[in-house]
Amino acid sequence: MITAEVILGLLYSSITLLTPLLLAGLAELLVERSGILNLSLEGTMLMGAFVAFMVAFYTGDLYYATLLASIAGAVLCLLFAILTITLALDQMVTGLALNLLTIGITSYLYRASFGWYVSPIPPHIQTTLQPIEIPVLSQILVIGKILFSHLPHTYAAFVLVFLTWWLLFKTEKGLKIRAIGEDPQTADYLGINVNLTRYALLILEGCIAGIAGSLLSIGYYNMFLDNMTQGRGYIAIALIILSRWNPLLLLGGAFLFSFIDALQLRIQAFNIPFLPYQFALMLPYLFTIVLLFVAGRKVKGPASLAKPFKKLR
Amino acid sequence: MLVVELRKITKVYPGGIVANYEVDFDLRKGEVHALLGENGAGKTTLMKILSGCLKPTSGSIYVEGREVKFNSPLDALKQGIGMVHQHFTLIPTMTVLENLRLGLIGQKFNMKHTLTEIEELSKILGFKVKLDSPIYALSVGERQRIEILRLLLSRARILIFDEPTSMLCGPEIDRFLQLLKSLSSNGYSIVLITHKIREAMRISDRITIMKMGRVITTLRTDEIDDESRLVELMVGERLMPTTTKVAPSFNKEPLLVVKNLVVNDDEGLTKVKDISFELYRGEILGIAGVEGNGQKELVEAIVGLRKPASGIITFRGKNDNLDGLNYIPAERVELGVAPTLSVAINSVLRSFDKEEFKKRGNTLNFGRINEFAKKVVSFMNVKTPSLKTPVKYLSGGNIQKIIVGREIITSSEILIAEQPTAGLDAKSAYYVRRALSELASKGVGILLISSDLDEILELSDRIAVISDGKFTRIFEREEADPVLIGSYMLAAEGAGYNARAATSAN
Amino acid sequence: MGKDPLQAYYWLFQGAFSPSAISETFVRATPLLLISIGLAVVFRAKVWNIGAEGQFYIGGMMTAIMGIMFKDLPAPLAFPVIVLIAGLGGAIWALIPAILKASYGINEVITTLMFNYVAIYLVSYLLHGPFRDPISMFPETETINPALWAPIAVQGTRIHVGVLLAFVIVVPLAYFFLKRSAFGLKLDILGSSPRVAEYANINTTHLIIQAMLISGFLAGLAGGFEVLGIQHKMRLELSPTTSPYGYTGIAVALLGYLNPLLIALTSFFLGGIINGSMTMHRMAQIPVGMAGIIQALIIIFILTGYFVEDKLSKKVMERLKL
Amino acid sequence: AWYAFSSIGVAPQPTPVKKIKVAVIYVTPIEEPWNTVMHEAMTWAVNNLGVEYVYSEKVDTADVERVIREYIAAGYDIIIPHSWGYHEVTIKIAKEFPNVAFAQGSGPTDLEYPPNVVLYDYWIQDAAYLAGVTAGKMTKTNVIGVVTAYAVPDVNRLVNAFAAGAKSVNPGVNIRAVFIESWFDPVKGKEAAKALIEAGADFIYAERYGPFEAAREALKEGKTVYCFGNIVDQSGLAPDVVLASVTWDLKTFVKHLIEMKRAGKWEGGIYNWGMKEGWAKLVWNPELKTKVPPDVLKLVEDLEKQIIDGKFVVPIYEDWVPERWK
Ligand SMILES: Nc1ncnc2c1ncn2[C@@H]1O[C@H](COP(=O)(O)OP(=O)(O)OP(=O)(O)O)[C@@H](O)[C@H]1O
Ligand SMILES: Nc1ncnc2c1ncn2[C@@H]1O[C@H](COP(=O)(O)OP(=O)(O)OP(=O)(O)O)[C@@H](O)[C@H]1O
Ligand SMILES: [Mg+2]
Ligand SMILES: [Mg+2]
Repeated sequence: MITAEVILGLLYSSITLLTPLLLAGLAELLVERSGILNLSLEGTMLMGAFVAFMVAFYTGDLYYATLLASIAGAVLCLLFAILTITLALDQMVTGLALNLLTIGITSYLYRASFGWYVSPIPPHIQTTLQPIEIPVLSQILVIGKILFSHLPHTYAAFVLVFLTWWLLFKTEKGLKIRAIGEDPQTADYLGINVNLTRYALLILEGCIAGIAGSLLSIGYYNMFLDNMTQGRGYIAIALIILSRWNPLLLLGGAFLFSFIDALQLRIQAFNIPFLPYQFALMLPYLFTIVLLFVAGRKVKGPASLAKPFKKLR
Repeated sequence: MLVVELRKITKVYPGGIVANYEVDFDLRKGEVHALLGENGAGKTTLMKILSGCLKPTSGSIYVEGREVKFNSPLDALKQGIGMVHQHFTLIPTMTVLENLRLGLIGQKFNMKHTLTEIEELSKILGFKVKLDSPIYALSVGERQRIEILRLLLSRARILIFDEPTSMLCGPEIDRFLQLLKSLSSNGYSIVLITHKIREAMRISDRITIMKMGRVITTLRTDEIDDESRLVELMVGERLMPTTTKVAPSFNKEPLLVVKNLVVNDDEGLTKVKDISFELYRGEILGIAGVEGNGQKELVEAIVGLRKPASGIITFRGKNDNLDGLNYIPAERVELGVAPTLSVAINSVLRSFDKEEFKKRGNTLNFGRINEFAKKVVSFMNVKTPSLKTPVKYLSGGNIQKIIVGREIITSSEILIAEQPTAGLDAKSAYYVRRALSELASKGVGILLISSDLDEILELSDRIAVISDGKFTRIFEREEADPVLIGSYMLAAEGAGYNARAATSAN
Repeated sequence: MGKDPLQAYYWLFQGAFSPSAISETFVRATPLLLISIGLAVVFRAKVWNIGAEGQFYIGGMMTAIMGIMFKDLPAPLAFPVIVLIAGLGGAIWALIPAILKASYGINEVITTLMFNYVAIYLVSYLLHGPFRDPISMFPETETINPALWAPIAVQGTRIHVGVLLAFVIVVPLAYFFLKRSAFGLKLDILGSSPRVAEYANINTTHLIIQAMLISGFLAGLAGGFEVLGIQHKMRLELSPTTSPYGYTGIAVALLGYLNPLLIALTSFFLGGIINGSMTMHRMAQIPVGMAGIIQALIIIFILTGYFVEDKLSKKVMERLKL
Repeated sequence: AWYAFSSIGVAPQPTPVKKIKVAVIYVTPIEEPWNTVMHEAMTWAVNNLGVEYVYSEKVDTADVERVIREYIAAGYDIIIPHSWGYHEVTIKIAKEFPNVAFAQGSGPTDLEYPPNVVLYDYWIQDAAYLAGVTAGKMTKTNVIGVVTAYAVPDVNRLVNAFAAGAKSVNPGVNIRAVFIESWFDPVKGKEAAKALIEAGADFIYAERYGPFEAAREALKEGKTVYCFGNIVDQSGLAPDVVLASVTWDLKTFVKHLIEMKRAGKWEGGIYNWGMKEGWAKLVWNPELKTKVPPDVLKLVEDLEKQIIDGKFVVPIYEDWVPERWK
């Protein structure tokens, strides 16, 4: 019953589920390293999903859709930046409020555009983003299919893991980002432009998270549904804490989480004798806590995380 | 030649505090210019303006005759002005090298070039840097040297030091002052903020005295023949030359007994290596030593903030009764006060849970708390707008006064006083010393940990010298001699650091 | 969509604060209020309990279970016991993250967030399994015996004793507790810095656990009253889907500056806005998304209001002192 | 009725007949198929029966009382609380306002409803049973699956009917159901379907969105997996994999309600309409119908006839007990 094909499917599925979490998580990780906690990540992904779908629906151009999703995400994060950096409003409340705002806006605009829609079938697009099979590599037995036959986003996410790590720990930019996250006042004294850096990182986050969201509506599926991110943004944030703000560990954490998620679907699908299915659904969440208990004690984040910084001048 | 001129600088903080009012100040090339004044006089503020950290409300800054406007510290650094803040601007979780590099932001960076430069500079400065060790593993003295190194690396020619010596001990101070001398003779111009008049006299070319946001006067050091005149200028009165220590009246009744104490730090390094001593009723036991030799861990173990690895601590024969133990910590903003809470609450920070501050139903008696806070404020002459002001808005010295006042006024049998006068102006420091010796005369046993050897010599009945986690010797008051103590302090200097470096390299 | 905006605002106000709507605004505000006051307790200590949603669900579930078990007990006896157990349910759900945080230093943001999911799946299991309504087979408990329902406090409305309890007893009590008691002060000191708290002879481990228990208790209580006063049974959608009480409560607590009086005001106002925005959707036939937009904008406006007020007062002070 | 005239353009003056005002209350957004069907029927009624129609979405059960009262105050004639869980409030308010007509969408059948309440439900298990028969007959792997949200009675009724249909023609077939506990997570639904496909399923009843895309991907890899759509004809979404849809059509029902109200003869009671009344159908995807072997098609058509004639009654189970289908 449990054949190689099944395990292959499990792993492939894990990587699929992992991609949006990883992309969004990496972007948020950078932002958090600079001391900003952006809960509106969830809303940014949702906005990305929405805009990508609308553009794809009306133009049929998936790349254009991805681009605009990215821009829309950036605009939303820019708004977050204005509110929390320039106006120094509370980051948590602003994040939660923006999430409410995006759920509202996406659902409103969806209805405003399709409200007259007569067919009972919800609006959907004809083609979704297609996996790229990396020639030669994807032919490698077993591993080939798991690793080398994904959407470009997946490869990008993996590359981004190392890029982020390199940026943070091997470049002057990264040094600055970390310094800001530890102590913005000191960073300011040292001549680092705290606010500009944070603005830039948030906009970058918006771009990436918008694309991560677009995966849901034009990559993995072909329609947009109300609040379709379903808390993935929050999960990404939890995974960042779990991975101690380290991109390499984030890759591991996101993989494990997705793996358990894919596994629980299979526990149900294979009729594997288990507790009631609700307990299977709990697995990824319980597992995260256990992992934290085993490996994440006394984890300290960037010292200035979520604290407003007002430059004294 | 004037390298820097400040003209009619006024600074009003948001909230309305006028920290500087029409201040004039200038700095000559190659001079050491000491800046003196009471706590809250506006020294730090003025220098933050000069270094670009703060913008003046009005007034102008001239560098080598040209008017400049600083929008950021980087702008000031481009003009060669850099500052070592009293609260270091090093990032504790990052390595020395990373911190050094942060100082070079905005400049062309070449790793190889920088490394050679670091090597050259550390030779000039006379110390070795361990580039890979994280800042938190360094002692205060080492951190300060890293700050200086970073400033020099970034090509600052005008160096501002805000109370650099308040946490350093005698030999370290000597070394630091020598360093200043050699820097100034190499063409660096230096501003030194300090509360230690003797230090200013020893090293500076000129002295400026500030009071209540204004400059009182600027004097040439070599024209001053009476130090007490400086004090008078600063605080408006003459202080008694020395404190009057009441003759020791203790009868060898041990209040605190420490036996074979071993304590580890956060990284698991053994910092206190088998220390035993007794503190008697009515005595002041001074502990002298270079910062970072285990004083911190020793004190933390005694006051219960850190679990000892082994050994026994007893208070009046009991093991865990901490009632009646008062403690003035060295880290004041980090440990001594809750910065966001009011002066009143901070005055009872360690005693609000006691009966005297409670009403029926376990509620706080704010009447009593305010009364007590008033006592602390007037006893220490704390400058605060009101009892409700959050302490974070007070100057560093005034925060210190609240802590010291609180711990002295609250009745106790034992007082652990770490750096009780660091950062206090001359007058306040004088009052604190007097209060300490009065307390001892009343029978309180005081453990005095200070980097200021003069203070220790002045107050202590016995002096223990700590080096590399051990008491190298306990002197009786009569046999104590600064030079001898200094040599015992340095007996194992470096050993501690080396051990630390060894493990952090692992 | 081309609707008269004035009309829309009219309905927004009508649905929120008109005399006929005001009782419903109180009803909506009550769970928000109980939850956010509990959150204020922990947030003051800078312990970030994101888990009120789960604690709310567990409180509701416990209530329904007890309501079924005690259905034949005399109400004056059973009602207070059930209410207490609702609170305890929430408290127990907060206990594990609390211990993990206090004793092992494990980040409470993740644990409490994860526990929300676990709670909701657990409730789902209980409602599909052992506590499913045996008659309807729908995943909800059977209706609780009306004798045990929270008595209506204002006839002709849905204002039940829980609403009164929250506004009239919990708010002043919490105010007193946070601002006047030694416990409240300890929370503030811990919030200022954990190390300072240790220095101030505070047992931080106990304090964190106690604060989390109180926070969980109030969230559980909110769940209990939602079941006993409004829903009369436990179901999967105990919390509104667009603005779940547990998460909205975070915003309310912070908007209320962690001060119970301000929180009461904020809960009431936000409760009105939630209701009014839905009325607006209904009466002006504006897509429901607009309700979320309005709620979000109001929250942002309140926040920005603080900012402006802050700036203004500083400007004024500067003027006066110069 | 005047609209009949107006459509041919000879209406003299619109008779000042008061338009019937209908308010529908939905628990989730109208995109959810359960709601879409009602919304579609009402939109049709607006255009063809001349009624006035308003609706509220995302109305939590705790709020429905306020919403109904607001509608009554605004003078609505027919109020349709279109969700399970609303029924208690409906009963309570209907008693208070005997002149307002209510149509309650699903609720326990053993309760006593006031005479002004019509109770209707999602009785389309007949069609689901036929889908099950088709799958049971055609499966090559002997594994068939369901992707669904929550185990609630009206959903269970369908899943169980699907399973019963399959078992009736193929006792050895394995039934696998995956619950995703979310009404709106197509990505998870798709992953669930992929898991089912890996477990060998070659027929999937897509109670939720998600499986179609999984089946399409399988198709690309040369694996044929057929899906059944739910509630509305979903073959347009994925013509290459949706074999048929288990549909629900409320137009006749809505028309009946309006006519009752117009005639002033509102009759409450339980309306358990089904295939016979034309509101449940198994709608084939014309593009794939040819793939169904004639004997299977014949079997399904015969069964359909028997159901309509009342000769065969599809069993109803409202709980989810996996062991039942072992
Ligand atoms: N950020 C600030 N906001 C408001 N007031 C401030 C701020 N910083 C300093 N002050 C106030 O300005 C005055 C001058 O402070 P400053 O720190 O310059 O004094 P100082 O001379 O350095 O004192 P000390 O010797 O204690 O360090 C004090 O009254 C202080 O309370
Ligand atoms: N963001 C702030 N808001 C208000 N007050 C502040 C702020 N930052 C610092 N202060 C206060 O302003 C004063 C000056 O700041 P700074 O940190 O330079 O003190 P300092 O003079 O170097 O300290 P010290 O003794 O310990 O002399 C400090 O005493 C501090 O309490
Ligand atoms: Mg100062
Ligand atoms: Mg100072």
